[in-house]
Amino acid sequence: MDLAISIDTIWVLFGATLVFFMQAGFAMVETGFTRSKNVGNIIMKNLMDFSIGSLIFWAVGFSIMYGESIGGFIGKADFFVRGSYDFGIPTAAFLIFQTVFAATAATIVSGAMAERTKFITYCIFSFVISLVIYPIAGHWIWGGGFLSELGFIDFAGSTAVHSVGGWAALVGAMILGPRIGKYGKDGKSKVIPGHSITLGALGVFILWFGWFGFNPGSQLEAAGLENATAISNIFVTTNLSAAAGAVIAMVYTWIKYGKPDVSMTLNGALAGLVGVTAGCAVVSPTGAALIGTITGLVVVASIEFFDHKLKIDDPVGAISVHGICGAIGTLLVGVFALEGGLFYGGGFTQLGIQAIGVLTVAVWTIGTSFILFKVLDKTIGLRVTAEEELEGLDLHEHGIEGYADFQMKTTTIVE
Amino acid sequence: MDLAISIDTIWVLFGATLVFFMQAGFAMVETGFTRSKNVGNIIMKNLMDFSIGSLIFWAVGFSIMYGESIGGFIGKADFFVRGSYDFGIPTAAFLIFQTVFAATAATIVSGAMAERTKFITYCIFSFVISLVIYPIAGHWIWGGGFLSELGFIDFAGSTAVHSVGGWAALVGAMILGPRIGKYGKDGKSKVIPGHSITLGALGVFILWFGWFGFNPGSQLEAAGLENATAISNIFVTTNLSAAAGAVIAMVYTWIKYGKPDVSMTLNGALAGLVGVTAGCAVVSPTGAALIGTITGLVVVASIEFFDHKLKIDDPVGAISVHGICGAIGTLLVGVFALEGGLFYGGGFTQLGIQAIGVLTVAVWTIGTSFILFKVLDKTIGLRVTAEEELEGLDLHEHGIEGYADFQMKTTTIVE
Amino acid sequence: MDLAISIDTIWVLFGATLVFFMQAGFAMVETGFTRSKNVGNIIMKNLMDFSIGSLIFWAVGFSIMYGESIGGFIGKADFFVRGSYDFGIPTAAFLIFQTVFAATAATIVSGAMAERTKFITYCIFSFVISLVIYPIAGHWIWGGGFLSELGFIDFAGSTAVHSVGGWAALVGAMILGPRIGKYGKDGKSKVIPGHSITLGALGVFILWFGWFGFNPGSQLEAAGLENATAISNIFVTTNLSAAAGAVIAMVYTWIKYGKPDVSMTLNGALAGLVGVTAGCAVVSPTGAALIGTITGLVVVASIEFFDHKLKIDDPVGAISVHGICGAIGTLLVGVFALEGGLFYGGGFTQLGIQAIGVLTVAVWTIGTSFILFKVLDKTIGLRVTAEEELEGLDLHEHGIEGYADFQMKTTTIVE
Amino acid sequence: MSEKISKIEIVIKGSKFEELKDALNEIGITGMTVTQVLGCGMQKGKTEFYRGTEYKIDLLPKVKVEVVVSSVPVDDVVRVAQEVVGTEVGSGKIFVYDVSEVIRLRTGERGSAALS
Amino acid sequence: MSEKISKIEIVIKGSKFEELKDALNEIGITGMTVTQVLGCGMQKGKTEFYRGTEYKIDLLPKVKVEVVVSSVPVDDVVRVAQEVVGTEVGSGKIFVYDVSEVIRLRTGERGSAALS
Amino acid sequence: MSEKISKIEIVIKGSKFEELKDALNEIGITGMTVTQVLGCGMQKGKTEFYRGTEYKIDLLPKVKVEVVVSSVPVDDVVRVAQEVVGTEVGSGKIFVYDVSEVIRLRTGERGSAALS
Ligand SMILES: Nc1ncnc2c1ncn2[C@@H]1O[C@H](COP(=O)(O)OP(=O)(O)O)[C@@H](O)[C@H]1O
Ligand SMILES: Nc1ncnc2c1ncn2[C@@H]1O[C@H](COP(=O)(O)OP(=O)(O)O)[C@@H](O)[C@H]1O
Ligand SMILES: Nc1ncnc2c1ncn2[C@@H]1O[C@H](COP(=O)(O)OP(=O)(O)O)[C@@H](O)[C@H]1O
Repeated sequence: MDLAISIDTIWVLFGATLVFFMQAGFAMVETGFTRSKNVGNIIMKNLMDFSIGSLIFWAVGFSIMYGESIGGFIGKADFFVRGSYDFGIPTAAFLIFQTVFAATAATIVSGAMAERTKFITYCIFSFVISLVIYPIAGHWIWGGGFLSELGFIDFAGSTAVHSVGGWAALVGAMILGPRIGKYGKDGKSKVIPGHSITLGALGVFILWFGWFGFNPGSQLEAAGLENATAISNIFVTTNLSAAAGAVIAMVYTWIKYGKPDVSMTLNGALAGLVGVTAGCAVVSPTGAALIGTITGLVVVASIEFFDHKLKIDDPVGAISVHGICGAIGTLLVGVFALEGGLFYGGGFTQLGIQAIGVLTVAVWTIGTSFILFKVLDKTIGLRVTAEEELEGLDLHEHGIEGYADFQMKTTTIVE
Repeated sequence: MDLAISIDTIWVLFGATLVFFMQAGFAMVETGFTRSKNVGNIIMKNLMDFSIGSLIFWAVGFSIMYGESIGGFIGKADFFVRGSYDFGIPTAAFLIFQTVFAATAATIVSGAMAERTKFITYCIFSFVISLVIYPIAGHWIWGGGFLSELGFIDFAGSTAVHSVGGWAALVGAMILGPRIGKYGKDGKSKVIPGHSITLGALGVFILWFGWFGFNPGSQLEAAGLENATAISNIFVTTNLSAAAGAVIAMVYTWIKYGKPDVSMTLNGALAGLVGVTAGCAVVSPTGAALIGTITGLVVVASIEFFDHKLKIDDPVGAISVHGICGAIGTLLVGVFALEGGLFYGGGFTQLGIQAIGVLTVAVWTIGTSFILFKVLDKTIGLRVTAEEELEGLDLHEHGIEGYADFQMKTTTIVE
Repeated sequence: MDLAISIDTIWVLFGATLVFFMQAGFAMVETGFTRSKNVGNIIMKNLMDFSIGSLIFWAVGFSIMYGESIGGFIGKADFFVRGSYDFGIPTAAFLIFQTVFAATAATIVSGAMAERTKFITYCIFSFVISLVIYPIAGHWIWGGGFLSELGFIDFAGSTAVHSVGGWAALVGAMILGPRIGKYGKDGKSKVIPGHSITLGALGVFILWFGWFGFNPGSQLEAAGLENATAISNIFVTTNLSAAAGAVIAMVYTWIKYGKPDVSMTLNGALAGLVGVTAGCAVVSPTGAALIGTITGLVVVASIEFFDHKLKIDDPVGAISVHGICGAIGTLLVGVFALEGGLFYGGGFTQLGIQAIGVLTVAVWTIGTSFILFKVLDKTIGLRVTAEEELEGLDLHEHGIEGYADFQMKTTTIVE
Repeated sequence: MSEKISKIEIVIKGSKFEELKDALNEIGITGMTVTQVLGCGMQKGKTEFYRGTEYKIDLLPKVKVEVVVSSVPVDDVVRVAQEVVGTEVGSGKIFVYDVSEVIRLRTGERGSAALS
Repeated sequence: MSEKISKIEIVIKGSKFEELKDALNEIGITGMTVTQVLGCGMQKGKTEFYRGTEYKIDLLPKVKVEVVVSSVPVDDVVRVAQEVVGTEVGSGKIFVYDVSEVIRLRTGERGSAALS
Repeated sequence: MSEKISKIEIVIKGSKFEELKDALNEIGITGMTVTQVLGCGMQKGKTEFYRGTEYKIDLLPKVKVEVVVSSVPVDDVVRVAQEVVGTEVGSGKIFVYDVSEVIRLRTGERGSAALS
């Protein structure tokens, strides 16, 4: 009996299960850090990201990503995964693992576009990202495309998943414009506090939990001492980077604003997780802690930059956490990789390759989502009306109240 | 060293752990979709379903289900599982897996009976369902009883677990009568909105997550290529059915009511999960997606039917999600089973067997719960007083407020 | 290929993942059962317990616990775990498993000290407990120290983890003093209700779920029939004890106060879990159910005793659940252990050894935390000002509101 | 402003609110402002236990309905409210105040014109 | 107490509150008490579906701003409020009441002195 | 209705409420209606940071206690309230209004009889 394949399969399915649960984490983070009048809408977007994504990735996306490479650019279409593949584990196991990853990329976007995007438009966007945008970039990196040929290292997807989500989020949030009331007449950024710190925090814990499937699961094997050691190391690097990200974000906000900021600290943990995702299998624990430290600092600065300087309204910090820290983390592989990293005497070669990968994917994602969002904007419209936004998307898009029994405050934008 | 048994055991324990967590999912769904004045009571019912259920299923229920069959109807009692069994895995692993399943059946009921049932009476009911109602039906299907002899296919329990819970829920909700204010003087159904869409949605994500233990875990083995392939396939079928259920429920409510309904869409995902549970191991991904589509439609129609036509008040839709979709899903095995299914040239034989199974279990469960609830109603009483119901079960049954710091609205029934 | 090590590693990593998630459970329990004005602060404490703990335990704590024993008292320091160890599984797997355990001990404390402790001071405390207090006691019990030499049985850490957390919580809560308003002018205890029963209950379900990693994971092996049987048995004992704890706490409060108390019943489940942790691998299912019954009763009595008699204000019952029930559970190993237990003809020897272990660890933890808290109190101060406490730590320590959209009640202390 | 304008403040149990609203509608009152309040009065609170500690709930959730009226006689409002709320202790109270001016913001109408 | 003291009660949509507060500040009003309320009036509610059942939302969330003034003429308040709220149905109303006494608790000051 | 009936509106910090309630009980006031409000006045708000952006909290949570009294002199209420609340800025205010009628719904009693 072939037990090695069983061990590998169990491992990948364990990973897939945890990564699936990240959907709950995203849903809680995104609702917790936005206003109560839009929670139902955000839930629906997350649910549809995953549901539509699961169906379309199975129907088409998967083969575009992992089908036989056409010129290193795109996989050959094989609708409904009917062909035969050899991924070392049963194709179905590989498919489900890839499905939950694809859905993660899509879900990232909803956070940055929260509280003002038309639901139907969002569903279409979500459909397209799972259909082509994500799978094609994924093909380059993991599907045998030109970036993998080049030696680009993105072990579990700082770029393939998080940056893709983050760049699409950037384009979406930019084209949408800020929420009403987010910037004063003088252009000064105002605070629109999230409605539940507890749910937001629960979401972060769930995401961290899910990351123990995301990163170690990406090893795709667990049989044999080497794999056992690898997945164990990935647990340690993943965890240390997250911990360092949280601690440094706390310290930094404490110094800068006088008090340790709760939601930034939570973002710091996520930044560490996103950052270490590319290199979790090739860096040392110390390298991981440094990656977490760097991304934990970057995320705070980046959130401020987008908010105060670029005036791009990203309610949950998705652009910074996933886009920026995903890119930084991928670059840092070129610095901290035990083999080939700048700090370990590997010179600039790997770093250069990493930069190429980060760039190409950024250009691709920004370009395609720009076109997509612009077309959607001009045709069915991207944004709800001012009245709908003010009264809440739950009421207007879905006819419900998220918290029917609670007396809500109707004014939550603060000077 | 026998590693195959380790792999199988790990797999089953992994499944059991996830299925246990479904209790949290049920608790969140049931509290989220009901009113804030009853959350403590619902929590207690869920906790007791699992706690009393765990003890009594160990003490008695397990052996009634899996003990040596007495005429195909009931297992021989073996108190506290002291006998020796051979399930391929350690008996304790099998016991815990079966325990969490048994508790699931019980928990389903509390949703339909929420907000008006006397706590003591509910505890007694919960005790009896785990003691005999569930184990005996379970014996027929999985314990070597007459339905398994017949070739009835209910792989992970659309009927054995969900329909049993759903039918008992039906009887309970019917005998209890609707919540005060649910139907106007003219008999028209009114809306009693749930108090937290976020917690309700979190519950659904937790349940979906748990289902990756429920269905693939039911394979009970993971060692060897065949098992590895089987559990992988089950992941895919389970996920596709849920995704299809959510999407179709959304589309359907969108068309019918003009807006995509959040809680119905969440129910659609659950309907897909319940529906595919019976056949997840024997249908193709396409079959699974179709099962999800069908149950996703059925669940919406069924919820309306029970609410508007039969005027049976089921606050969370448990009867439709678990009872009706469990039955439909079981029947659809006769249609979509790759071997023996109607659509795959198998004729009507399997479908007939499936119908017999669905029916027998329905009759058994409805009959026994009817007697049980009626006896309880006539003796200690099934329902709290009107005053208790109006002021909330939390205050009257448990002396607490669920949300002591929040200013609640005291009027949430809407015309 | 060495598959046994893969199986063991997967098992330990599965355990570590679940135990990590207990952080979310603690966060929900501790916020749910305290007031809404302090939720951000509690979240931060939990996050920092884990983040600071992860870093410092890796940097120093781990080697103090598992380094070569110096006189049975302390391990030899090996900063950043650079040495080579043989734990049967990859060192990284062992490290992450131990890390999540260490963080659990720290997190327990925050509950008892909630709603009034200065954040900076708490961070320092958390740092020190993960640096030395926990690792040294851990060394005695699990790291080859004198208690393990003696034959002290604490399989998964009723004493090593829970009591250590509980005793430190006791000292902290005592030195801090009660929350303003907790005791009337006549010294009578007043009620300060928790702000969310649903989140509190969700937390308990998450902890129970996590315990299926905590206890069975502590086997550290799963390969081979013997290990497979052992981990299966531990699932059953763990679950039965929790179930019995919940049921008995419910019955007891029902009889004593006239109504079944929700939060006490939830505490009862936790008491059962803590209690069985020491002996889960060496007692029978019946023994486990009895341990749950005993600790379920003890926890209620103990909470009352600390609250009414000692007037030590422990908002979530951490001292009783973890300290007292951890100790009782450890002692009960001497009674219920199938080999060596008093009830199984083993005489008083094991019970005596258990008592020595419980006592030494209590003295050590109480002593060191007393010194630590006193020093912190005299230097930077342990407690926030009265104004900060009244207006809430979220506002004063972090500048935020936990629930910005909700209209809160400003008076929740009830006579 | 010739006619007298009054504010009628009705404090009742939340569970009676729907019925009261319907009854008010029937006598021609369509404008109202509703506030969630906590009240104590003759109605006794309850003694409960939370985690083993006794406590008294004496502030009970109530709904305060404010109706500003001119043409509708105050006594009509009192009558329909009485019909709705029942006769147990804690059923509620009505307080009546004089209003010196009413303005509808969007039109600037004043007095009873602002109410119709 | 020589000068007349009035309470001005402004019921508006929550989304207009920030602007109103700023406008009131500009005419010298810094003290106010704000309550979350539900209101119905001329503004029509909506008909929605929840789980397939039709329902009407007729109580809409509003904010009630209470300002007690003496020196500031009531008409100024009315004016700035009108400027802020716009002219759709449901924009809101102002109710004015006489206040017979004001006391600042920490000083014991009474009348308009208690307001400044 | 011969005797004058007044409504006394007390706006204070939530943390003082329990004490105020006890003090009012001691002077014979057992009926009251309590509302959660937000207030601003002399008391300065705070400037905080949320996710790196500065903001001012100027609406602070307060409790509004409404007591309708006839026999109890208003000044007694003012006195006990003053004793309870302390003397920092933001301690709170009392507003007094005339009440033109009180009705206890369950009995139909009017005037001060409805209050006792
Ligand atoms: N003197 C009062 N001042 C203000 N509100 C009062 C007063 N007395 C009663 N209320 C309000 O009216 C509600 C009902 O009063 P209560 O005396 O309990 O019932 P009843 O009037 O039916 O005897 C109280 O909960 C409180 O909100
Ligand atoms: N007669 C009334 N008594 C008390 N409050 C009222 C009355 N009429 C209106 N209101 C309050 O004023 C709000 C706005 O009133 P509405 O009639 O909808 O708008 P408008 O005055 O612009 O026509 C309502 O939601 C309600 O809170
Ligand atoms: N002019 C006013 N109109 C209405 N409410 C007021 C007014 N001034 C103060 N308040 C209320 O009284 C509370 C306390 O007032 P504040 O001026 O801060 O304190 P103090 O009266 O002690 O100086 C405020 O928060 C507000 O709710």
